[in-house]
Amino acid sequence: MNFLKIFVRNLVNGPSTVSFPFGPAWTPARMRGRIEFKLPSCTGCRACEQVCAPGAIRFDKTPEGLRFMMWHNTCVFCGLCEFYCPTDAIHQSDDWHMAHAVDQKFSMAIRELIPYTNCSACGMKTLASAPNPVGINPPYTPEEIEQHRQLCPACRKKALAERGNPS
Amino acid sequence: MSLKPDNIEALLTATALGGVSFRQTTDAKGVCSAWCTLASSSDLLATVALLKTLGARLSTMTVFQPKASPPPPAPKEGEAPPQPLTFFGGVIQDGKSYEIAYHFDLDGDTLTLIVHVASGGQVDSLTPLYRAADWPEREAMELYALVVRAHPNPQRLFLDPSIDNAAFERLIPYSTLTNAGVSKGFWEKIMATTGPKS
Amino acid sequence: MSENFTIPVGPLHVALEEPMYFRIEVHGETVSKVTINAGHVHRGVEYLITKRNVFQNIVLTERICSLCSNSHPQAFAMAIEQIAGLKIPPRAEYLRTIADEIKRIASHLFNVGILAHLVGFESLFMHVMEVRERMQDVKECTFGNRMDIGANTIGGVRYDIDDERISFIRQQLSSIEKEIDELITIYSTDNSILRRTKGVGVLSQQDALDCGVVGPVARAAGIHYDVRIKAPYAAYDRLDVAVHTFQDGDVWSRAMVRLYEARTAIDIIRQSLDSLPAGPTVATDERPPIPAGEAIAKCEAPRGELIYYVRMADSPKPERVKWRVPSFLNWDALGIMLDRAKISDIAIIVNSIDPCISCTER
Amino acid sequence: MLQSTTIPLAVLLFPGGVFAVALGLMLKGMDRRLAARLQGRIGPPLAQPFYDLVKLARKRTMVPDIAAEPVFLGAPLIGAASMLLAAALVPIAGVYTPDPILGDLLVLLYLLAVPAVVLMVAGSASGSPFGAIGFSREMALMLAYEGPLVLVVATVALRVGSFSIADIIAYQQVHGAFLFDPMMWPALAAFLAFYPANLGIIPFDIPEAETEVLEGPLLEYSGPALGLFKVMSALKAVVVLGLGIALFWPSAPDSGALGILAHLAKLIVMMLLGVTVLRVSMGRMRIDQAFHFFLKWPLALSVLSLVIVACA
Amino acid sequence: MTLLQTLNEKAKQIAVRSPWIYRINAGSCNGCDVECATTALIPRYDVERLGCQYCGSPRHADIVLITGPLTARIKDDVLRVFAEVPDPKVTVAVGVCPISGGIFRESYAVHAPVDQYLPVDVNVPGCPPRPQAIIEGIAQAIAIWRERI
Repeated sequence: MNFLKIFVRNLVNGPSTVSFPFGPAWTPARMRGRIEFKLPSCTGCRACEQVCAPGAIRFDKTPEGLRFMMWHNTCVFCGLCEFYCPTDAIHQSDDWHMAHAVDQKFSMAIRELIPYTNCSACGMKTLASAPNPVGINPPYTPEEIEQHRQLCPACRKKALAERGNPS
Repeated sequence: MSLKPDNIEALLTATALGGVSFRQTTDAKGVCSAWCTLASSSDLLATVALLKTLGARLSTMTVFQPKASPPPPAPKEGEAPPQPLTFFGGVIQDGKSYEIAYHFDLDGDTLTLIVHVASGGQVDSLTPLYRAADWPEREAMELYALVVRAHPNPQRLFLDPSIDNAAFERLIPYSTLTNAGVSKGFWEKIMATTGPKS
Repeated sequence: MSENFTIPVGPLHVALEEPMYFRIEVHGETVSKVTINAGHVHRGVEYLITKRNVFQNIVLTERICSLCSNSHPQAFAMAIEQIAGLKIPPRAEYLRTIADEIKRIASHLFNVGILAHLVGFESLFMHVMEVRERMQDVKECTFGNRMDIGANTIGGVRYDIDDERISFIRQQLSSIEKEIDELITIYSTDNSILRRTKGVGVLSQQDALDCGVVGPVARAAGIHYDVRIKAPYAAYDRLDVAVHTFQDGDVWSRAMVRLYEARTAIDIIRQSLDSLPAGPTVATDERPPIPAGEAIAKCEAPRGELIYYVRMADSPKPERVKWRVPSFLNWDALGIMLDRAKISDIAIIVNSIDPCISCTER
Repeated sequence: MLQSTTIPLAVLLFPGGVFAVALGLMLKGMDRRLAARLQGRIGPPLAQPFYDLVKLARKRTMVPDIAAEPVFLGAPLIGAASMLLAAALVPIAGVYTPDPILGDLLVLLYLLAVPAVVLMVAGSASGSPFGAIGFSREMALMLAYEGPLVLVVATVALRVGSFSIADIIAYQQVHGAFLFDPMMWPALAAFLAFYPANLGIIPFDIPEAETEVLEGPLLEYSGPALGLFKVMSALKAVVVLGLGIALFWPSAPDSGALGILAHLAKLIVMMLLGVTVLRVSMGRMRIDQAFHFFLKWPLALSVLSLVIVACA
Repeated sequence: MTLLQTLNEKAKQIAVRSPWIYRINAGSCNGCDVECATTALIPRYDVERLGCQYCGSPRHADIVLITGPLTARIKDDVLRVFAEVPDPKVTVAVGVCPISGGIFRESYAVHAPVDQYLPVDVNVPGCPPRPQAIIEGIAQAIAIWRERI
């Protein structure tokens, strides 16, 4: 009758039921929840698209620029996109409140556009994406990122060479 | 460290009369993996019987169709046309032949016994020797057009009746996904929906 | 009382966590014939895996089954690392061990809890699940998900633990340690459990060897085989791992093996935390190139030996990946265990092999 | 004493009818609540069985294609009606004595067998193999527990010298409750083993075991028909526990309101200690184990008690 | 008439406090199923205090939880069992597999999404969703159910 001990313990300690859904729910800081996308940091390298197993991330070239789309309803919350993103442009938040009525099914998505711009140095049409900081030391300052955003890949390379890159 | 017993290569060579190609590797933690390719698939039963006396446990079997070898350069005039590349044992690498690998466990170490069978060929069933071969062989038969000779219960294992036999032979060589249309439909609907950005 | 019936068990049966289908012919209350129909959870993962690159496949293999969701990507990553010649850093080896054992505790407790549920002992079931819930908290706090923990990546692990988290894990471990000790006493003395599990669903050692069963099912039948000892991986070669065997091969022995293993897992996690080396957690930050080659990797999933065979051609997508899950062999052995069982014991016997149908049918 | 004109009142309003249904649902609610507390949960509100009933009344009753429809739908009606009648046969000491026209202890015993029979009929009428297994289990279990029950009642009747419930109560009012009489303890013990089986609670809920035969006979029922079974089972708790009180523990104050309160208090104590704690602290037996258990203990105890009383 | 309406309204309010749950596994990896079981049966979440009860039979159910990507082999069984759930009922798709097929969508053996065969009312994305998210989904389902009962 070991079990009676447990009953007594349960009666003495009271129910262990949490107050949710009538009260707030505890969420751990590392909870892998809804994906968030930070357009200004995206370099358009498409690493996230390549590692996304369920095909929840999609890049399309459109006349206006590079379109980023992400559908929450097929995302498996694995976090590989965040793991392999070189600029932390894609990030997994701790938001898990995602239950929705079925008519919202297709609006559960992220749609962003990295627009085309004309290179501020040579005037060529180019994507206004963030520069890829991998292996660059010291890292780009926010001002430099804004500057590079307006450059085409060739002019970026030139600017980087002028900046000096010890690594 | 090496596979136990130490003379396993000699034993295998003595049993498989058609010839064997044997190699083994040991990882940093001392776990051994051995690969033994049989030249002739008719040596299979005798070899497996030998392994059984050594206390091997059949872990599973893998069937697949290795890719075809790249086409050889066109022969120069006067030369004989080049022989097509073959696997050890003479089966041609045409992308349709089967490579069948039987993975045995020898007290923690792994011995993989490989046979090659030409497209449309047959292979002996190991089920009479190892009960554990039953399901893998049935699975092999439904996923490939391979015939396992003398299998005691050659029925479907997992596939739904609505799916045709030899599913992998039909599906794997192509790069597209069978249900890719569903994904396409989804993205069209997502693009058509202008919901709140979230 | 002595009529003959044919009863369908499943595919959607409340006692079964997953869809499987048995056709059982019974004589009165006794089973006379069992026909196992498989394939309800066949999702064609072996096909999908050849259509995706190795990085996507880390996630795909994790979704083969959520109860062994750490073992699949771990074995897959080990095979890929062998092909690519990547050596994972020592810290990653220990972190892999920790993730593995945390999953093992949760999985074993779940199975043992379901056993109590099946014998109608709801209070015990709830108690076991409450204990398990503390392990779920560890998973959610450490990895960010309660089932698919996503600990592994090619070349190492994706998570790291700092001192604060280590002390949290230690604290949870000591709290469930007491509870598991108590559970071991309950399961070995409580009449409700004993009368339904002792001598039920027996698989003799000879049958176990013939069927090639693995994991707790084999160990409950007296077969001393554990991949962590026989073919060490991760950090198991540097840790003290106790293997528990029983001789009876019945449902009760299997439950006890699982409880003792959960207890041992606590020790293993503690040892790993004690000797956790500093250093990086992945061999390379970039996505490493994977050359052509083939490899076999084995690890001890909660249900037993899991073996992966990976063959890469010159492409980021594998040419062929084949894996054999522990339930695959154990499931076949059910035919022997269910022979002349009582109807009431069917669910209990099926549960005793901890059947992972989604693993088996892929 | 009550007049025969009050018989419809007794069946439909008090102590049967509305009163008994409400009482049964309340007891079930308390049972669920205490079980939850013992398991460390908050548990449902006390009125939950009542909510469930209202919900079931608003759902559709589906009749399986292969079921025999009149039998399938008739079974729950008969079951609930029989228990309604039985509830009017259970005395409340000092407050209510059933009219002999309605029946005596033997009629009550017959009525108590009706729910089990109804479940068997329902199980076989539903055409599901699980219903059929539930049928055979229900039958085996009934065979096992009816014998001890009859012997226990016979023991009490022999001691009192009458099968009339009124006499049994009157005897105990004078000589003291059998609960405190060591000579009657074997009979009491046999009764304590009987009622969990009759109420179908763990460890004897074998015919309806959810994880084995998916609730057996009730598997195919839905909506109002299922609701009737719930009513039947709630009433049965009132009847069986009430019978136990009448047989062993009828002592009560002689005035109306206090008598009812005492009866309620006893029912609640029996429900919580005898049903709730029992069902949450153990697992289910197998049918063969239960069968052997009944042949071994309750039967032996009830025979023993009969012998003791006969010799005394 | 007004009295009847009031009574009806009252009965509706009472009925909605007794949503019974039935889980259909349509070929899931069992992650969502384990989480459903956790949600439904363990003291920490205790959905019984919401009046929920886990049923063994589809005929007793009001809210159906579907998990898994609907494999070819299970499709007919799922549809049959779903039809056995008496009206009015509400369906909740738990996890991304029934909603979109998730990671298995493009396989030859999978018929996802589930909503092309059954009317789904609430989606709970997650892989698997945590128990709190499932409770949230059940709460939304109860709100829909209130309109139907």
